[in-house]
Amino acid sequence: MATYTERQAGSRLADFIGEHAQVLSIALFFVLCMLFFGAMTTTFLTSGNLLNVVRQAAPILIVAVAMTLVITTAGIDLSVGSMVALINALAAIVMASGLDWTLTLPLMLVAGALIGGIQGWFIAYQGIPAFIVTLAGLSILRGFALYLTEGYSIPIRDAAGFFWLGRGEVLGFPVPALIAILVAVLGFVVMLRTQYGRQVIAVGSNMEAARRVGMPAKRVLASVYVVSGVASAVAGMLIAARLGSGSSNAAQGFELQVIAAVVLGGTSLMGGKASMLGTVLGTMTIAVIGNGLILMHISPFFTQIVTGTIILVAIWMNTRLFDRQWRFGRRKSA
Amino acid sequence: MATYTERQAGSRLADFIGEHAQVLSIALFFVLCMLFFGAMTTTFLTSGNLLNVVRQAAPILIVAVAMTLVITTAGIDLSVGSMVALINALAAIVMASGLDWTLTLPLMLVAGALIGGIQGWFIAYQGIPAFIVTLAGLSILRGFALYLTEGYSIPIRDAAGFFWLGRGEVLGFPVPALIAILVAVLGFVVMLRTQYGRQVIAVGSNMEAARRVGMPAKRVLASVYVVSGVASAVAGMLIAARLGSGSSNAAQGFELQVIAAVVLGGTSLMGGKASMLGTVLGTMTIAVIGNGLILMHISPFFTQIVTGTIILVAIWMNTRLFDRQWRFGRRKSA
Amino acid sequence: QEQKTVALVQINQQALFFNEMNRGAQEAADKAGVKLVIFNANNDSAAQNSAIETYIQEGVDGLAVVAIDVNGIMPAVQQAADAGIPVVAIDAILPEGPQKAQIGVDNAKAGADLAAHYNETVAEPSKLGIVGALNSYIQNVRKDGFEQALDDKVTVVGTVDGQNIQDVALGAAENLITANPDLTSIYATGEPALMGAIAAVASQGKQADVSIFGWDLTAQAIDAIDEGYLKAVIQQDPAAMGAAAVEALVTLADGGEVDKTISVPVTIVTKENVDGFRALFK
Amino acid sequence: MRTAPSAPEEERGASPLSAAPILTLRNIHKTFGSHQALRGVDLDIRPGECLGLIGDNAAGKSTLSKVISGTYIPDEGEITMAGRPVRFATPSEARALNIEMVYQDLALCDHVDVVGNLFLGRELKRGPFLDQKRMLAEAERMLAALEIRIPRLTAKVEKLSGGQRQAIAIARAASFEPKVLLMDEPTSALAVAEVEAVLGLINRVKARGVAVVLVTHRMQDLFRVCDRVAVMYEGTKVAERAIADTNLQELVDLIVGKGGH
Amino acid sequence: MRTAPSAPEEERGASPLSAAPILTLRNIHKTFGSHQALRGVDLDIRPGECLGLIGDNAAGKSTLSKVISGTYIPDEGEITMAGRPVRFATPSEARALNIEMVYQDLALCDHVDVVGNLFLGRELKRGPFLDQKRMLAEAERMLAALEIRIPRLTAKVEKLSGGQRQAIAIARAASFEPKVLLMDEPTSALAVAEVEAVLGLINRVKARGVAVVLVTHRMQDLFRVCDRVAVMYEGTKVAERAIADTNLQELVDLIVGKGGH
Ligand SMILES: Nc1ncnc2c1ncn2[C@@H]1O[C@H](COP(=O)(O)OP(=O)(O)OP(=O)(O)O)[C@@H](O)[C@H]1O
Ligand SMILES: Nc1ncnc2c1ncn2[C@@H]1O[C@H](COP(=O)(O)OP(=O)(O)OP(=O)(O)O)[C@@H](O)[C@H]1O
Ligand SMILES: [Mg+2]
Ligand SMILES: [Mg+2]
Repeated sequence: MATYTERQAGSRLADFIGEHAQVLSIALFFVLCMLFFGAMTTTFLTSGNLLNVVRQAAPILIVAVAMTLVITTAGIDLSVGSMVALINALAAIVMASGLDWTLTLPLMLVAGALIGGIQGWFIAYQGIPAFIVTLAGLSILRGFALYLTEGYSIPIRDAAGFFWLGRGEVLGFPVPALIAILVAVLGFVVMLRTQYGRQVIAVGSNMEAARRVGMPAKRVLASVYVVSGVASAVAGMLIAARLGSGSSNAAQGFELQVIAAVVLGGTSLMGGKASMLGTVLGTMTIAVIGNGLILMHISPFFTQIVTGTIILVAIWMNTRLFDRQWRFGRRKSA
Repeated sequence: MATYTERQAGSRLADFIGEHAQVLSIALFFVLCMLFFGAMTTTFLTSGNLLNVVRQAAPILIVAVAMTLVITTAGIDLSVGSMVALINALAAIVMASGLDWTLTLPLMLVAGALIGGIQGWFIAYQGIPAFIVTLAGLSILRGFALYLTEGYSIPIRDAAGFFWLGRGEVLGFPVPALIAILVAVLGFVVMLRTQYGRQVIAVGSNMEAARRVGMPAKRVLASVYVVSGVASAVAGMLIAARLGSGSSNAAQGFELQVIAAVVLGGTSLMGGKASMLGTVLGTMTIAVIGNGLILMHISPFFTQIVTGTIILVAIWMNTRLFDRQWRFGRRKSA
Repeated sequence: QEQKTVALVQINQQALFFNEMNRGAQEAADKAGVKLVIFNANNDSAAQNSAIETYIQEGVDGLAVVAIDVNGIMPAVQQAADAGIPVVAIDAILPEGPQKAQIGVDNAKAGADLAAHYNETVAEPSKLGIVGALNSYIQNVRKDGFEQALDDKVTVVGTVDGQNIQDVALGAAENLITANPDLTSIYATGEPALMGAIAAVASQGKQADVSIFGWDLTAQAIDAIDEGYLKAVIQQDPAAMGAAAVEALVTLADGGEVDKTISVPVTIVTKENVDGFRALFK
Repeated sequence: MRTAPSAPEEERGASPLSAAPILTLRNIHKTFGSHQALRGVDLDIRPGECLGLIGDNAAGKSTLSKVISGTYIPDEGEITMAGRPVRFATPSEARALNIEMVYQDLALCDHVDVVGNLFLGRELKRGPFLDQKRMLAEAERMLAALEIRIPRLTAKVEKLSGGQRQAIAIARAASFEPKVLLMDEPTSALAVAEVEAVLGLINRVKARGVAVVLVTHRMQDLFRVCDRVAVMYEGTKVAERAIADTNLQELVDLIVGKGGH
Repeated sequence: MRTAPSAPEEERGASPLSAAPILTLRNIHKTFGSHQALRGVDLDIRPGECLGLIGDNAAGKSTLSKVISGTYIPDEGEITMAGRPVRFATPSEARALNIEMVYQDLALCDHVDVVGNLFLGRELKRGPFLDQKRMLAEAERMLAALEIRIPRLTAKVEKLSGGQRQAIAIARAASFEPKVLLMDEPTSALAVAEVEAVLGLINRVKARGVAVVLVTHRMQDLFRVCDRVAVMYEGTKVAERAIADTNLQELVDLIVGKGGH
């Protein structure tokens, strides 16, 4: 009876799969989507089309990377779409009034940081729920954009360098996609390898514990909204550069797309759990679905239905197929 | 040194204020808004205008009561706006095809319950985050509404009883407002006085604890989405009755208004903390602001900005003025 | 020989106007024996550009666009032109560019025409409120065109934003009416705004005091004309626009030429001529 | 503390008649991901008897008790209750068979008041409504037995001290006529007098024929209330002793695997 | 358990020289809403000494320790550190002065792994990046002293057993050269061997001149490590005893207010 044996060490594979279930699942789903659309249409897998997809996904991806930080702190930023629209309009107005684009660019980034900072201040230092602050932001920022443009779209002229940001190519690869990849890599490194990333996770996991161990919890919390403000500014300018105009109508429903991409990637809305790689895959999945459905000539009455259903199925797969207690390796010792 | 004295019992006033801080604060804000608009415009406090406000607020209030349950379980229902549009369109189509309104009414309620139930099933039994399920629902349901109406707005004719629901009056009081008040009272009683309300709070506070004490936690979780489905159906029909038509573009952005109202009333997005009275006051505050700004002839380009700002200020007041550790009554015993 | 494909990039499908346009385009496509694909951008301007880029990759034979952002669409139009795909614009007027034709209504002018009708029919001094959709470029043009052509016995008391959503427009219109008890008329710049205005006047029992002018017929609008408080509605012919666009694209794809501007006339529908439109909304 | 005398028989409550087990567990396995929390555990639980469950940290004591209370579903193994095989898919099924548990993490709803937590899942009703007056009165009675001071029973439990919270969890499990009462370190946060009260409570319910399983690290308590002790080590049960046949030192040695068996 | 012998002096670590207090608290008040958690407490904490803080549940022990660690800001009262008045607005200010605390609720980040929790707020860096290799190595060293078995240091702490989690919180507070070490019921979830290890740890840090405050309900432990004991009752300090001058029974009586003082 009294035989003292130690537990066997767990299978590394099981641990690995258990910890990366969400990313594996969305990766699988992404590959399935690619194969499906590749098989159904001849255009989908052409390099022209694929480059198109990454160019189109770039603004979403950039904001999604920042949103991953925000959601990791158990927050949310509903104002990103309005912020994109405001910066988009503002950039066009500023350039129309004669400021050079090289100056406009940093100015807009500062504006984004500032607006994000104000929202972050309310959330972190005044303790108002992020949902509400950014919901108010959604309304206020779009309102400002509307007010500035009076509903008209403002053309951007004679700014070849600026347009290059939205439409140019480097060795055949679209510039916005390059910027997005850069941002994603940066996000990945920051989240996994730096103290700041660790602080963001700690604040999202247990704000009070983070405070007690001496982390600048409120500062960290506020900072993620600055990051998302800056990211929205970048996205807003990329869209302006791509469309060659600024309009208060830009990026309608953008916030929901971004959040869907992040959650699809496995970042938890409850905070503390982030997956940058998942965010990238989630964003690309949504972009691929949008593109694929157009190529398949689905009736536009159905696209909303189909898109919603596919996202639901993807998440469902996430939860059902992988996120359970798999048992691997050795059978019972009997 | 060793004097054993008991702590004095705390002041009841302090306990009361501490526990109802949020409701008191939003009540105060509501009164301030009323006084302000009353002073600034002559029309605002006329009975005609006030009845107008309650009539307009009725659909939001009905859904907000249900949303209070949903948010109390730490969930969210983003699909209510699309659901309102779908039911709105469906009701018109069904009536246009000849079904009597007395049959249409229960049919729509069942449809709402069913759709809510499907979403609830995904959330409770499949463990998919409510945000994602209802975000997919938002897209899918609006898609169905579009598909069914093909963009036409479908007139409702010859259904005097149905129109009475949206436009009628009882002793000079609008019928939709009466329905909304009824729903709010019901919500209040259910939440505070019944076992179901207790279960909703428990599930939102600690789902695992609720499960362990033998509550049907998943069933309760799913049920709140059924409730919000039914409430959306009621709201959808009230809107159809008011407009005399059904259209897929009804209730855009409705979900955000509803959620803002609920959170403004003090229900916590983290779950476990509900305030029905707060929800009613929050809804009315938002309705009053919308009405008052128009009466004050604020430029429409400003309304979004002003509305957002006011909501932010209201919540800020909520958090700063009341939600802190007030000390009342006796000074220290020195 | 392979069947030709033409694409129509649409704004949204929540208004009858766009769906009628789609229907007209589809009928014309069927008649011409070409395949028509339609993209619904759901009010997202960037999505329109993405769709055009995708269609370019696919190599469609012609593109028709109803632009959300008239300036923003131009890079995509340019790209299509560079790829040798003919583009025609419907409704929203694009700036100078490589598009082959502009099809539709001059919204500013039609707004002005309605204002002229207003000036004529409403003799005594009047107080006018506007129910608009500030997020719609086209409706802003209609609003400005109308306002500028009003004569000075009309006082514009204010504009409210219906956000292109019926129930929002209804609430806004109701508030407009209560805010201005002496309001005599309402101008609604689009279909949801008009629906909201009609329901608001009905629910406030103001049929006798307030008369409505607006855009886009619906069944309710015809009822309101019959009841007398809806005075005049600009009825466009979106189906004809869609059809004209497809026909132009087919001509262009076959190497033909089309006019730079193809205008589709509007009708101001009043009690006198409403009978001709009843059949549309049965 | 080196040698504590085993308390005299009468203080431990009724002496156990070697009754038939009310619950038997055979070959229970539970694996989390790659971690084998339980690796084949057999256990008998008898009515009117208190079984001590001890073991090093992470030995699997909590996991085993949660298997019994239906919180975890075992991967393998059989549970029989009064001779009939049972399988709990949810804790409510176990609770329906009068198996109650005090969880190590307490399982309280922070936003619900003290009364509400005591009656969680078993609310008293009058017609369709909650009978809050009666619940309040009963709650006072339930807590009185535990000598705990809670000034306001309508306060949310969120803000209570660690010991107060634990007392609420104990009162909840003990008050509804359990047949099997599982207590996972119920006294860890309690002060001396309160611990005494809980031990007294255990002896009282034992006398009523309840089967008690007590998980604890406080060795001296075992000798006050337990009749048998089972020792766990790395997911297995390595020893079982009648309390009369053992002493503190032997138990301590058994826990760390120094006992020469 | 009725009478435990007070352990011999040398086992308790270095005997306290009546050094000047490193921390003094005077007339500390703290009220939550309408509830007076602390009603004027004076306390001296001396380097190289272990002060036991005992009292009934809800007496205010945790609240008092949190005041010292900067987690709560007192409503009234003064704190001086090494003679200079201090006022902690946040825990980080206290931590900067080398005041460390083991919280009763542990204050761990569930989603962060064991290593990450040990270095929370004090991450080791190499250039701009986290030095995960060095942290892992250090973490093993930190935990070794506590005799706790944690199979995988890169596992999230969420799923660990109660005792494992507590050990992590202790290791975190003790490892960074504290001058004042506050421990709020650090051994409540630990098994026998681990408790011994913690007591050993306390004696070691005391010998290095650290001031230790130990909140506990395990009376017998007091006699193993403490030099003085302060007794709290309903938000006040009612007694203070040198450990040599008291015994277990007196302390128990003091806690519940039966001591005839
Ligand atoms: N839900 C879970 N997921 C993964 N691992 C778990 C889970 N619950 C427990 N474990 C692991 O199973 C082992 C046994 O844990 P358990 O909580 O049963 O220990 P215990 O004997 O109660 O310890 P303690 O005395 O510290 O409370 C531990 O190694 C723990 O990490
Ligand atoms: N954040 C808070 N808000 C309101 N009341 C609180 C708060 N923290 C503690 N209290 C109250 O203050 C009193 C003292 O609590 P404290 O946690 O200090 O007790 P304790 O002596 O540590 O008890 P235990 O031994 O049970 O841990 C309790 O009555 C508790 O309800
Ligand atoms: Mg345990
Ligand atoms: Mg405590």
